Amino acid sequence: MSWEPVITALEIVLFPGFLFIFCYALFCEWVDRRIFARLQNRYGPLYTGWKGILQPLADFIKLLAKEDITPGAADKAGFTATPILFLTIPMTLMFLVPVLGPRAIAAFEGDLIVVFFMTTLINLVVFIGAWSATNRFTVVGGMRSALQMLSYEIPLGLAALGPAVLAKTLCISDIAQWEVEAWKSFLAHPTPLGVVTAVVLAFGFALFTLGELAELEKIPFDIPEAETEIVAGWHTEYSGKKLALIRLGMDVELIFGASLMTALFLGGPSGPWPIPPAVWFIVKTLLCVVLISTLRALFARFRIDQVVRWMWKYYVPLAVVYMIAIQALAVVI
Amino acid sequence: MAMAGELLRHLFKKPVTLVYPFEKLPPVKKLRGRHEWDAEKCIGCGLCSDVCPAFAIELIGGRGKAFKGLKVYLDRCLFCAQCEEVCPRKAIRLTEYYEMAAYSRDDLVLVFKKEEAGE
Amino acid sequence: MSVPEDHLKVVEDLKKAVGAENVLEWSIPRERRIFVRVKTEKLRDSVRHLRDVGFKHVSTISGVDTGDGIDVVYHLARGGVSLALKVRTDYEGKLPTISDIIPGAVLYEREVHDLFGVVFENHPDLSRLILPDDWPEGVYPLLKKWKIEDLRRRLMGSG
Amino acid sequence: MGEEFLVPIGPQHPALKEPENFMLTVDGEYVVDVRARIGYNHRGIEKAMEDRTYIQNLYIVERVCGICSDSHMTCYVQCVEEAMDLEIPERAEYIRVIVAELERIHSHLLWLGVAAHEIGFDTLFFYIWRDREVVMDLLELISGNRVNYAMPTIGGVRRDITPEMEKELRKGLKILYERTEYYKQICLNEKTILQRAVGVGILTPRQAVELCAVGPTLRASGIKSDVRADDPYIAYDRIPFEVVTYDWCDVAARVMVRIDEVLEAIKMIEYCLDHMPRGPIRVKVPVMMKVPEGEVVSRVEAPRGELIHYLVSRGGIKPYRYKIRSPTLGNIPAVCEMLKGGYIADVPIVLAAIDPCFSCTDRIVFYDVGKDKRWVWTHEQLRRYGIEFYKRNRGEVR
Repeated sequence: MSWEPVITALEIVLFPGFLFIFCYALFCEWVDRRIFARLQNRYGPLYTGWKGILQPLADFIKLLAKEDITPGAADKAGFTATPILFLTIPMTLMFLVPVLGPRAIAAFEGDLIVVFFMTTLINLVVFIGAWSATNRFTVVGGMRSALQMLSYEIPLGLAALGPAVLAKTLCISDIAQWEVEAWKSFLAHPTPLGVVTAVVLAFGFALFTLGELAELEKIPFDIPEAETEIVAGWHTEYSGKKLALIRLGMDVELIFGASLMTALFLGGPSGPWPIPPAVWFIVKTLLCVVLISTLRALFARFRIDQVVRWMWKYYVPLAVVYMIAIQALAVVI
Repeated sequence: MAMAGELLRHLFKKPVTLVYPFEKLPPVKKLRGRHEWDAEKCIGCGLCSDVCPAFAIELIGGRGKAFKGLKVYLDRCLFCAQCEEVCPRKAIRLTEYYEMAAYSRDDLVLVFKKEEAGE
Repeated sequence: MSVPEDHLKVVEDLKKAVGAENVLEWSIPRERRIFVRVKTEKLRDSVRHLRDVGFKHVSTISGVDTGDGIDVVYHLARGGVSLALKVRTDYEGKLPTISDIIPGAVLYEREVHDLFGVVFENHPDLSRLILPDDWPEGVYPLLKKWKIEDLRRRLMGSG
Repeated sequence: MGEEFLVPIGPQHPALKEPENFMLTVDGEYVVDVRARIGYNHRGIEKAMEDRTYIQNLYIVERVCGICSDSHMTCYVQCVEEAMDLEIPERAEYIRVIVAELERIHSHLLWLGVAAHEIGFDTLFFYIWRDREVVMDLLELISGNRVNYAMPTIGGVRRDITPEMEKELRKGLKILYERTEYYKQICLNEKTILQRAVGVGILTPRQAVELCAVGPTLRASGIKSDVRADDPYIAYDRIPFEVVTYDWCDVAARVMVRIDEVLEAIKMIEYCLDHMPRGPIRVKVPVMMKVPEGEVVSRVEAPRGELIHYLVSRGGIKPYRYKIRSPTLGNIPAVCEMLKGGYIADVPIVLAAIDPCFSCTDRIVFYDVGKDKRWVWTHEQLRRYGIEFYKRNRGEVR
């Protein structure tokens, strides 16, 4: 009998599968809240567990126990499906990024395209959920979410395609792998071309981070759920278990965003030998989470029209310039 | 980005927030907190009850001879200290004790009783 | 205390504008304070005249239940000078609106309507401003005839 | 879309710290029309005041508003003192100015933090509120309370400023001055703030005058109007200060007016400390005092603008009629005008820019006067009432 299927099953369920994603998402929420609080000269979660580390879990459990209200005028199917899809989509995507070793559990050629497709789907789900709740605030929030997606989706895709073009593959695991190889050869024989490539990729990383901020609806792009304007935006009407799923979904999206940044630009879970790849993965993604929470402490919120205008005026052209540079590099290499 | 420097400087500083039930600031002098009453000094004139804007002070028994003590409803009290100000004998006084949270309004009634002589 | 010249002039000008017989009483208790009572019919004329001489700012409109009617007091201001223009109306009486002369008076008129029941004619929107929507009709809480106990009984029922 | 789409802002809404309702008619992201509805916080203070003595009213009037409590109290004692023809000691006047200006600093900093929060800049919000604690501590030190200071009383002030307090005050003011200067720089340099504030919520000077706007809202439209300068009360005629005006007419101007006013207030307090006369701080008045017949109008420049109180006395120990008009009510017509034609996203910051304080604005309904009865609704009763209410109104309430 082969142990292969058993190990795969364990990987899917325990590590780096569902259990790990669940725990790590909550952990990252805690890190995010702590860092955000410290930047603002306050404590953040403090009492639940060691320095409040269990606070996100406690919030999750508390929400599960709360009354779950579906508005009378809401479209039941859409309203119920949204939180489930909102959590499961990023969770599925987590299987496409390498965590435990050089290859992800479900890696295949072209999974980068699937990732784009699915992240767009998340926005669609948000829009449907917002629309089916029929609340004025959710409708406005849903529309804002869709509008915002139109402005950041293309440059975000371009930024992610950069390393893919250089690595000549559309598999996330392979891109990460290529990056590691490239770094190794660069360190062995430094060339001017290598420096240029690194600079261009660093620029791509900046573009991608900006896009991720918008994707994750973090300040300054938290427009679809701008608290002071439209209450909680598209998830205003959600409560109880559904809200718990949505919040968990957001956390999973956060770590998915961070691990995508890691895989595409930071070489995935690889690192110098004595430390296992899983640890490297955690270190790198945590760095990305810290980066995101620092950035969101630095800005005021944009207005939706400003975002659309600003994105098309600066962000898209920058992404195009970046893509041209990448193409040139690809030809030279 | 204008605040970047300020933020990073504070990242490794101790937060200013106090972890309240465990850390406390000392109350300032002459804070207006819970009442205190001196049975010896009180003459039962009832002025404190008259000036109270929230009707939070009740006389037990009545004025003068019939006076048995005071009832102070902390849930209604505004902590303006007008009672302390008008008291001719300085018998009622606001202390610096400020932690008065309670689960029920009934726990927020202070009863000051004059002890009968000889008891 | 001597009365400043320009304060006297304000009153004199008002007398000229609306007719001396229509200015029922006036007083200048101290610097920067003027109290004038005019006839109800001359309210709009007086306000228009005062606005033209610089009293463009309505500080507020107060009602006072005098026991035999309602005094409506328009507090107008020109810089530091505060002028109280008083008119008399009956209970549930009517007054012309001044919100077309000074648009800032809209909410104050609604407030007086809510609390005293004075109807301002031609006011754009006299709906409830301060009292709740289910407040009983005809109960104007700031009238002296409504004691607090009565109001409570009326609103909370017997319990 | 063309259809009317109503978005309620309030009575419960995260942008409003107090319950009020603004019904917006929107077209896409644009606001077409606004209707305001206030009164959710009506407590019956004017009615209650007719039932209480002048000394009791002192503390009732202070509770009109938590933030500008001292302004209301100053206005009230002025009213009563003028009616009684009472002269107060000069030192008391200076102390009243100091407390009033400290309150202005605290109110403006609080507002600045809230404004930062409204545009989603929580970091700035936390930093400003942290530094606002300095002024709160100073007020607590002087008066013995953080919020309702109860400093002015009929005939003077209740507590003196001792030399130790003066030392603390100077120290605190120095910190505040530096920090406020820093925030001024932030507000002038941070792009994301400017984008949300410049050109937003325009109120032309003409509109501002017509709609009777007051305070910083009016001054941000370039109109020099300040009760402290125009109609000087307490010691303001002896203290040099500048009336801050900006003529940008937008939210950014309202921010700058308030920041500059904080700086101005700090200078004024320092001037007061330098020039404070010695002497008594109050004259004694009887507890059950009688006020002669008459009527008095008293005006004060509260942090939010002109505050006007009107007292009608018919002799006796209780006022016959007492009218309070707080600055926010004066600014509501103006804010409705500002909102029209703007974006939904700008509603919170524009609303916040007048520094609304609705509990000042609403004042009247059922205050418990009965000495014997205490109205307590248990949680159970409240729940039952809620259920019954919804049963009765099913169909109407969604």
